[in-house]
Amino acid sequence: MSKVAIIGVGQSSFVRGYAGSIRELAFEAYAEAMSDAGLTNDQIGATVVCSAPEYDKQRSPAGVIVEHLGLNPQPTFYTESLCCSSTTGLKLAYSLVQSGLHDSVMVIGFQKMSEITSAESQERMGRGADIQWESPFGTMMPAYYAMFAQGYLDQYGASEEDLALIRVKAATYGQLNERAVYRKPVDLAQCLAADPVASPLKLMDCCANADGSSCIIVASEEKAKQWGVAQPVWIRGLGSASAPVNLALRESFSSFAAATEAGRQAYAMAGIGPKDIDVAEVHDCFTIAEMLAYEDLGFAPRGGGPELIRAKETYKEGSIPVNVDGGLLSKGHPIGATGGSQLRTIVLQLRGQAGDIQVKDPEFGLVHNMGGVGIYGNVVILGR
Amino acid sequence: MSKVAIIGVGQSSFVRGYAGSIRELAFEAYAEAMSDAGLTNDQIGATVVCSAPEYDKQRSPAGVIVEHLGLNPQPTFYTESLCCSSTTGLKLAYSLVQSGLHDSVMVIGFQKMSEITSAESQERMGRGADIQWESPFGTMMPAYYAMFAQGYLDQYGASEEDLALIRVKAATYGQLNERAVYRKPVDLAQCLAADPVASPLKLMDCCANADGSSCIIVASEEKAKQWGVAQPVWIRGLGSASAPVNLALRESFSSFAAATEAGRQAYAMAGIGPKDIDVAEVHDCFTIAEMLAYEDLGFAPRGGGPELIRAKETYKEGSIPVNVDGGLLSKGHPIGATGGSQLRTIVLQLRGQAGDIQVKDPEFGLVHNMGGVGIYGNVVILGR
Amino acid sequence: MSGSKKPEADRRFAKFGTVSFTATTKVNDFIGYLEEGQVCGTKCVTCGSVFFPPRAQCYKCRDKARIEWFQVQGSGKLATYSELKYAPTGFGEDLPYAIAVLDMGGYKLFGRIGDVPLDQVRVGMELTPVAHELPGGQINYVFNRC
Amino acid sequence: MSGSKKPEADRRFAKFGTVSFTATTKVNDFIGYLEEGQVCGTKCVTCGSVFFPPRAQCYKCRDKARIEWFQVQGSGKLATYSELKYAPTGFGEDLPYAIAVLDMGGYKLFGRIGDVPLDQVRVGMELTPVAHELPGGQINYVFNRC
Ligand SMILES: [Zn+2]
Ligand SMILES: [Zn+2]
Repeated sequence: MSKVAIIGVGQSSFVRGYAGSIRELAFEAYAEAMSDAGLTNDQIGATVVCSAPEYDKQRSPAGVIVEHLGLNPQPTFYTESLCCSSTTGLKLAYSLVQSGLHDSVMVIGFQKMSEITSAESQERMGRGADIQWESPFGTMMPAYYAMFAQGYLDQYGASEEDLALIRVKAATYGQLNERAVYRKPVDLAQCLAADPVASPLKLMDCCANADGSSCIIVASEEKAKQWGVAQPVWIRGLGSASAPVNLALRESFSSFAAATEAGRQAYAMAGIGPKDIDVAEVHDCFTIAEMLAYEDLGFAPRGGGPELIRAKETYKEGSIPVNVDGGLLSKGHPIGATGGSQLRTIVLQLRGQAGDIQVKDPEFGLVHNMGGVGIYGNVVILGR
Repeated sequence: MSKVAIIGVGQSSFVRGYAGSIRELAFEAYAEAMSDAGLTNDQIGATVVCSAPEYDKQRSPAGVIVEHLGLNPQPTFYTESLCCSSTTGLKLAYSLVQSGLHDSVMVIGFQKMSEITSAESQERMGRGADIQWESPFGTMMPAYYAMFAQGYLDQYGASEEDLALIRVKAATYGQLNERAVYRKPVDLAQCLAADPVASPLKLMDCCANADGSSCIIVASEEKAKQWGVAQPVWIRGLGSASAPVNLALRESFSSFAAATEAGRQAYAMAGIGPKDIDVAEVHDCFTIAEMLAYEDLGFAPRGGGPELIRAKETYKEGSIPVNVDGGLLSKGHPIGATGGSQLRTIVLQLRGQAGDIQVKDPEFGLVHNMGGVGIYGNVVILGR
Repeated sequence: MSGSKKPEADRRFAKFGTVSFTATTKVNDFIGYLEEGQVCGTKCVTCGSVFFPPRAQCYKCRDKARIEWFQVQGSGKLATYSELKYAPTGFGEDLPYAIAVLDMGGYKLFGRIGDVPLDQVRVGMELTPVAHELPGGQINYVFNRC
Repeated sequence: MSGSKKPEADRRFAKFGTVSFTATTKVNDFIGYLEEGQVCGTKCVTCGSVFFPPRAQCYKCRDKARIEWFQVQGSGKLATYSELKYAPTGFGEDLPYAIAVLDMGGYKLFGRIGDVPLDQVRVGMELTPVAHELPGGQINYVFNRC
């Protein structure tokens, strides 16, 4: 089977209240990725546009975005899987190339959460759960993740301090990331003293909303060579899985089955294991989410996550650096753009272009991106 | 290159005000397609869920639907391209199979337009255009298609009666379709005397909203054989294209560039031409849309569409039977389900299972499905 | 058990919860039973599957399914919970409250903690699901001490 | 031409049309010009592309783009139109009205018919785009007789 490469990456700054429209926001990531890849529009065979649509006034946003980017008449495929929309987009892009339908595909992720009012946003958040059987009880995203935090702490005797250590690490690297929305230092005492949001999670356990865009360009091996791409990064493993929306139908409240299954698939396709991963981006919308990822991905055994962060093994100098770009906790979480931002970080790492946060000579990198509260799970393994 | 088959098809009745939730509506098409294919859930590798999301209260509907259908932990890919979402889903399903990522993929299309109030629906319709540069002028879908009707009639000297003939044909066959929402006979006088909606289109030129679901199961050639599928229908050609949303950026108001380009791609992939098509389903959300399709697909030369319908060549006994299941004009148009319903009709025709509307011994069938006012165009060619 | 079904105009589900988001479903009888004080799930007699939340359709049996209602009885173990300090739109008056999952053995319920003071809630405690009337004619179920 | 730009709080686009659906854009100066009676598009000086509707970004030149405003002048030919008998929410008071596309040669405008009686509108007729004040401080442009 021939290989599929990532040949260009781009990302806007992640900000509060972007002063432009969604098409203008998408342009920022597009422009960077196109320059990175050294392409012109006629070399793009199709686009996959990714977002969570309820944050836009614009219906069917793919249309206005590809119009603005000059990407007509190429077909566009819009996809949504909540917070992991753009890694879902990557899998679709891979399949469109690997199937022979298109030589190259651009994955555009974006979210302008400030497009709607904060009250409208709150209302939509309530409808992210099962609207028939969960939302009527008054649910919200932090409380869902908090139920996994409660389940996890209870099962393994871990502490709120263990979760806080993850935020401290995120802030360590967020300070270095010029495109992050939150760049202040954060210490342990500050995390533990923060206002409660949904027990046991506090303000510092939660990432911020942000507006942002990301862009990833993939191409066939043949085109990557033909176009003289200097440092193609190869898609080595792809895994994705789903779990029931309603928590009443879940088996565990201390792990995500969809992440575990997606990881298993991605490792199998790549023919490697967790120990082969040199750098990872995991979905840390809340501190507990990163803790679960350590174990779901096999970086630590079940219950071993707290020891991993206490020993600083997921810092840049550790055995498995995780979210050394600051993670969603620092960067912010513009839903549709998030997965693409994670992919970009790993691509830059594998190319040796990650600057201050460059890990030493990585061969394999991993992206773990979740939609909803473990409803959708995507794991991507990239290699040089 | 190995082939990809459609091995199961299903559709709910298309109705006004479905008395159930979206997950229950989706179940109806799912159950029929699964029985048709003779499969159990463990044989489904992934799902593609298709709809226009602004008609639901439920965010990220794929999650609750696959939960209800028992299709966890398989991955699910949600896609939207307005009224052609489920043929976009078919192309993605083809690529997921052809790429080797999945052996079989289920495409579930649905729309429950009655989920929201009529006022809410109206408001959303206004946001289907370019919300920055078009919607503020007070746009709506019939008026957009009416602008193409005006452009077409003016360019070719065709008449409103020519358009009405298309509705009369639709009603001829809609009476035979037990799953159609509109089953009354319609004559020419009735069409011409109908209340104006947006000049030159009148009430009878427009399809009705409806709630409905569709389901298409695709599989690799290998699996289709291994599972003993009696009459696989093969995906022979796939074409898709986009056009600018804003009409200010279109070249023509008497054709759809995205449909023409999608048709060209599909014919090229299948290695056949318009004359080889034995039966077609085209996107007739308005009578003018079917007229444009005749020409965009090459069934008639430019300006030759009126002659085709006047001569009844698109009736069941004609040279190129089009929409002999009643089309959207009779069936109704549950946005996300529409393309899947068209595909089902062609699959039944190619299997010889189309009953009253069976055309004689068809070898190739075509589906033409458009999103928005020519924004997205998909053409699919199926063969025995 | 059985219940009346009015496909055209049955919007009973609009009564479910502090704020209801959807009204039309084939399991509206759930509300009928809840109003009689019963928290009910469904089972498929054909294959033995037990459904909570209740379903009117069975993906294992499809057109061969035979769906019946059953009453949730006895107590379960609290699997997890969270106490909210902020609430989504429309739920502000309910604060403070906790959402939770109760494990009944063969199935689980997603719902709210009822009469347990929030500082006494513990994972693993035994609770019982009971129908609970809300202001404005709304209704849900909560998990109370046995 | 140039215009002031206030990235943080510039919501001028909320004034565009009978009902505006989006307020934040990098081409808010369009509204400033419209209020001065000018219908303006943009062009990219680097590659010569002309944009109507106006754009602040050029996909051909990306970071090398140099965008300037220009005033739409003269008349164009009516490419197509439709008279609405029903209107979307918020536009009912405007009925009857017609939406239309005007072809200016190098570019087109999507907008509304202005001072032409609707029964006299014909494809191919010459019309001129002009700024048009609406009730409530809103503004758009319409196509008037030359
Ligand atoms: Zn059963
Ligand atoms: Zn330029």
